[in-house]
Amino acid sequence: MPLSDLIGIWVAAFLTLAIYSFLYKDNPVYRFAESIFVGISLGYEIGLVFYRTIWPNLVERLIANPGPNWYLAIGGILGLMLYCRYIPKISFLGKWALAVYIGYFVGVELMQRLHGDVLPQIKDTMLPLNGPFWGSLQNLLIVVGVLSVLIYFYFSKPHTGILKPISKVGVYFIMICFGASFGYTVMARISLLIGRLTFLVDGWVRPMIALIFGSS
Amino acid sequence: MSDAMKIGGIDKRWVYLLVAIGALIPIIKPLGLPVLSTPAVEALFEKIESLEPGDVIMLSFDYGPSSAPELDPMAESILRHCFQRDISVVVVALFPLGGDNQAKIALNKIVPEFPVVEGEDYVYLGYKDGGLAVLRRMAEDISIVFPQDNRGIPLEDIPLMQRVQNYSDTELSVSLATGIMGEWWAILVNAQFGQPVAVGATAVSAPKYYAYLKAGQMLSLLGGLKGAAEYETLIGEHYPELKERSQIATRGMDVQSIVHLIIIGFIILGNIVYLISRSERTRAGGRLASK
Amino acid sequence: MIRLLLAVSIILAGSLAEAQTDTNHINTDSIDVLLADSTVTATLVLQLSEDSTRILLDWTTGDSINVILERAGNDSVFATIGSFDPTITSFTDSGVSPGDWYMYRLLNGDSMKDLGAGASVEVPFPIEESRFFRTERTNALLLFLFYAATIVGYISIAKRGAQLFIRKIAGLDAVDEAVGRATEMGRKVLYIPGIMSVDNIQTVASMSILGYVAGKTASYGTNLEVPNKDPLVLATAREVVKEAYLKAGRPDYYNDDMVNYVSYDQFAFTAAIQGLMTREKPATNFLIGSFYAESLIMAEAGNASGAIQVAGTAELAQLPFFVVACDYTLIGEELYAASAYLSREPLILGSIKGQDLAKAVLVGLIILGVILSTSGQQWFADFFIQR
Amino acid sequence: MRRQIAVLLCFLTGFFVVVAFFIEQDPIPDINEKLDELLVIVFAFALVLGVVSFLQHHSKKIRRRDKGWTSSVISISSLVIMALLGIFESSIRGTGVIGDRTTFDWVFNWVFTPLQATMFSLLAFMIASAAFRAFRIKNIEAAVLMVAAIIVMLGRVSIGQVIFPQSLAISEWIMNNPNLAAQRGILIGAALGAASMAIRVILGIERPYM
Repeated sequence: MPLSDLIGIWVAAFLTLAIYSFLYKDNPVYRFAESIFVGISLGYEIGLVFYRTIWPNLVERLIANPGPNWYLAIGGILGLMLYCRYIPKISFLGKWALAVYIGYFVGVELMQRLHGDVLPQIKDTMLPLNGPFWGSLQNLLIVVGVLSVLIYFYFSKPHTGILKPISKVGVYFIMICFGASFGYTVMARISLLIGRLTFLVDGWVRPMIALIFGSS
Repeated sequence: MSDAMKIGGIDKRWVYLLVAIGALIPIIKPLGLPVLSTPAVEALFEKIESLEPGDVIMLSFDYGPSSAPELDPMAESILRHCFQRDISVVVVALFPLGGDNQAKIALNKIVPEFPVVEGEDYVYLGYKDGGLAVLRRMAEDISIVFPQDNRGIPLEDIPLMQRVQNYSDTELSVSLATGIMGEWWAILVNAQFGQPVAVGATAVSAPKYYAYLKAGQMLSLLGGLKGAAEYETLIGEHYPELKERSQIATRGMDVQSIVHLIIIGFIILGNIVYLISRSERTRAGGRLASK
Repeated sequence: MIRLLLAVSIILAGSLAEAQTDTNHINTDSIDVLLADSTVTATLVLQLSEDSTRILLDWTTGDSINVILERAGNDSVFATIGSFDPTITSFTDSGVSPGDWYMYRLLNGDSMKDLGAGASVEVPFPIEESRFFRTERTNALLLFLFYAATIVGYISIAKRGAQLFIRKIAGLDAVDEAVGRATEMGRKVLYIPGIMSVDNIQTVASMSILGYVAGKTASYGTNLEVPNKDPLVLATAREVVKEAYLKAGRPDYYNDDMVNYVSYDQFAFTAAIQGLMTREKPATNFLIGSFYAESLIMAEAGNASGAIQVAGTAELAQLPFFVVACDYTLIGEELYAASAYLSREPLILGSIKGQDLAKAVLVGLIILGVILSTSGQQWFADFFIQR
Repeated sequence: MRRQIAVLLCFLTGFFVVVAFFIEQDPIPDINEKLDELLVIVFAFALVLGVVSFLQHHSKKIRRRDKGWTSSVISISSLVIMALLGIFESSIRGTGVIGDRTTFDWVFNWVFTPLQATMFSLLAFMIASAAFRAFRIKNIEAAVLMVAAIIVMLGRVSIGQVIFPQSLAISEWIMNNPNLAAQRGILIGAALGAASMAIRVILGIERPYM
């Protein structure tokens, strides 16, 4: 193993333990790891954005072929407008750039939600109830669940009268859903822990012991 | 530390400590907690048990490094099982982002454990891009897709491949798959060419494969780490000499079982404490629950 | 040299076709098989994409090692459009122009030298002009028009000064209380607007709530801190907070550092927030917007530091964790209704009313759909298929 | 006037996207694609705002010798070092496959990745303490939440099926029926809420950009 990797393993092990030390209490070692993490991740992003977006998507394309790519300059100009907030006289230009950006993606979301979420989910809920008994019962359960949850979120009327029992049913469905999702996720989270602990045990401690006491 | 660290009079760092210990012990030394095998996994084991020495199966690596923790143990167990029983294996890789690498990792690990000869007891044909088209092609002639093996030897010069021209010369196909690729084996290789297909899938995608299993388009389904652990257990039961080596998924499953039990134990403990001192104000449970 | 060029071109054409096959694969449901021709050595199947602007070709060629595809346009002269590896059996031709007639021919053989004409097919009518309206999206258009109309309708009713009722939402009633608590304790209010950018509508909703919270902290003179993971949210949140302080008549209390930037990495951001919550012990934490795995780490740190926590997200997978670890949680739709509830602005309230009416209609449609499906009338449910 | 222009810009872009969703006639799809491309660039420019804010935030702490100012020194130094490595060691340029043995890769492999993975793995502990604290039988709703969670947890691990053999079947039934129904209800409601929010923003009734 190259020396750089050996040092790397020790550094990684130290940082792993530094983060875990927070579980006992906040301490200078955790703070050290946190500060490095924050700085390095942002530094990494700077290189990434420059080499993966600004350079290939803007500079390179404008230099190589400015004719058909002129519109990319608008992106650059909108981007520069964001910086106008540092100059009080023209700071409003930053808001214009944000308005364009938000306007575009709000429009995208509008259609995505209606077309991509509402339509298929409604379609999938229109289930037949005349099949085999057990299957139909499950379909009925799904229909009742969807409708009661939808009605639970109804804002225009207080939850009284007929709405009260219906939204109560909706609450039960939501509680089952949250409990089940919670329980279902536990395994994936423990897998992450296994990954780290395996690194500490098999990647760090065991080779270290083997090194000190001779391999066996 | 402040009282906020305490939950119902118990410092929550005890919870952290128990979780850490519960996870560490099986990693250092596997406990071998009971793993109940399910019919879906037994089906593959029984199928391989039923083969005669010299029979051939095909094993396809259709996953990359991100699924490796769950699917590597399956690959290793299946290879061990086959080599132990003198069943020949034709290995291919169809996943573009790392299938080739996973196949090499598994073979490099398992082959030295057995007195097997490349080209006679197993062959690695390498990676081929093309997905469905490749699967369709191999039904006619594997050598069209893979004219030579990973070493560059033409298939006609490989003793094992002289016995195998297409699916019909193999007894079974196993796909260890990430995402959609296992479905291809079911809907194409099984449904159209009648080849028995078994799929090893990650836990996340396993539920959607149940439909194929139920419909009989798959002989067997190994789901996630648990499926891998079941297979390891079956091997350990039938071949005690392999038990020591096949424990990776079992070890992970030990951790899962223990930590799940610790969490459930704490929930029960928390409720006992809560019932004893109801006056205590707990803010948790959220709005819906506290209404 | 020629062999090398040939090999390269085959690989190129192959990878091109590969990329094309991928996109078709998604759309196969919406494509009708039109024509097929089969000879002893090959079968060529021609399909037309649903909008009739692309031609999809699929073939089988027995044992042929080499496959070449040719196309002839109005002039009936064939020209090669690709040569393919035997593993590739389909190709999408997007290079057809509207109004023209086309014919395709497949050549196959065991070597490049002895290629013979395999199957050939002709498109029986000229390629269509690309259309003006995407007819397959009619259902989405109807839904959009219906929805926009009810919302705009109710907004104009609200404009005329109608009194609009909105039921109690506990999580939103808690906002004032939560800010008040921080004021009493003399500690700061922490507002985390999620980890996604303003291209996510949950973040946009979070900005609205932030405007309200900032208005409160401005008038109470409470400290507010808004750490960010996304730089565009940083820019937006600054405008929102500054505006709120201006409106509250306290521009002197505002400074840019209240809304600051931490890191673009999800977990570096989480590490910093966890540290901040533990060290500075804000009295109140708002976790509102789009959250992923970090949701529980942050909420647990906030809980341990004794803060009162109001969370809100529409991320289904994270909702259980917020519900479990926070005092109040805005679930999905409540997040978007928050701005109406908090500001009591009649126009926004009007849109919520419109939304509710539309929802009631959809509930009715679902029930109708269930009844019709049960009586064997599948067409109604099929109308809602997303295309 | 300046404000009206912002509202108008938001309306025009938002309305355009909705139109582009339905219309296939040139040049609308083309403009839509170009907008999408150029807004990625706007996003990239915004990172500078973030970096400036980061530097201001931490240098202020250092100047005032705030509590924990040394952390700010570490943060700024690691930012500068990593940014310089990233810009001058061109390994992240182009392919994005980090394979060469540069200092940048070393930091990425042995510092950045372990920190990320370890922070992520804290969730195993958090999920345990949250469950311990929150799952109390305070009322029927809370009991339902708890029972669903425990059954699904048992169904996921092999020991669970030893303890309670039906747990796998029941947990799968829960996931595919009541859980699915509630998720669908929440999803439809949230989608309608989001669409309503979007309409308000496009119409300028809510202006999150100012």
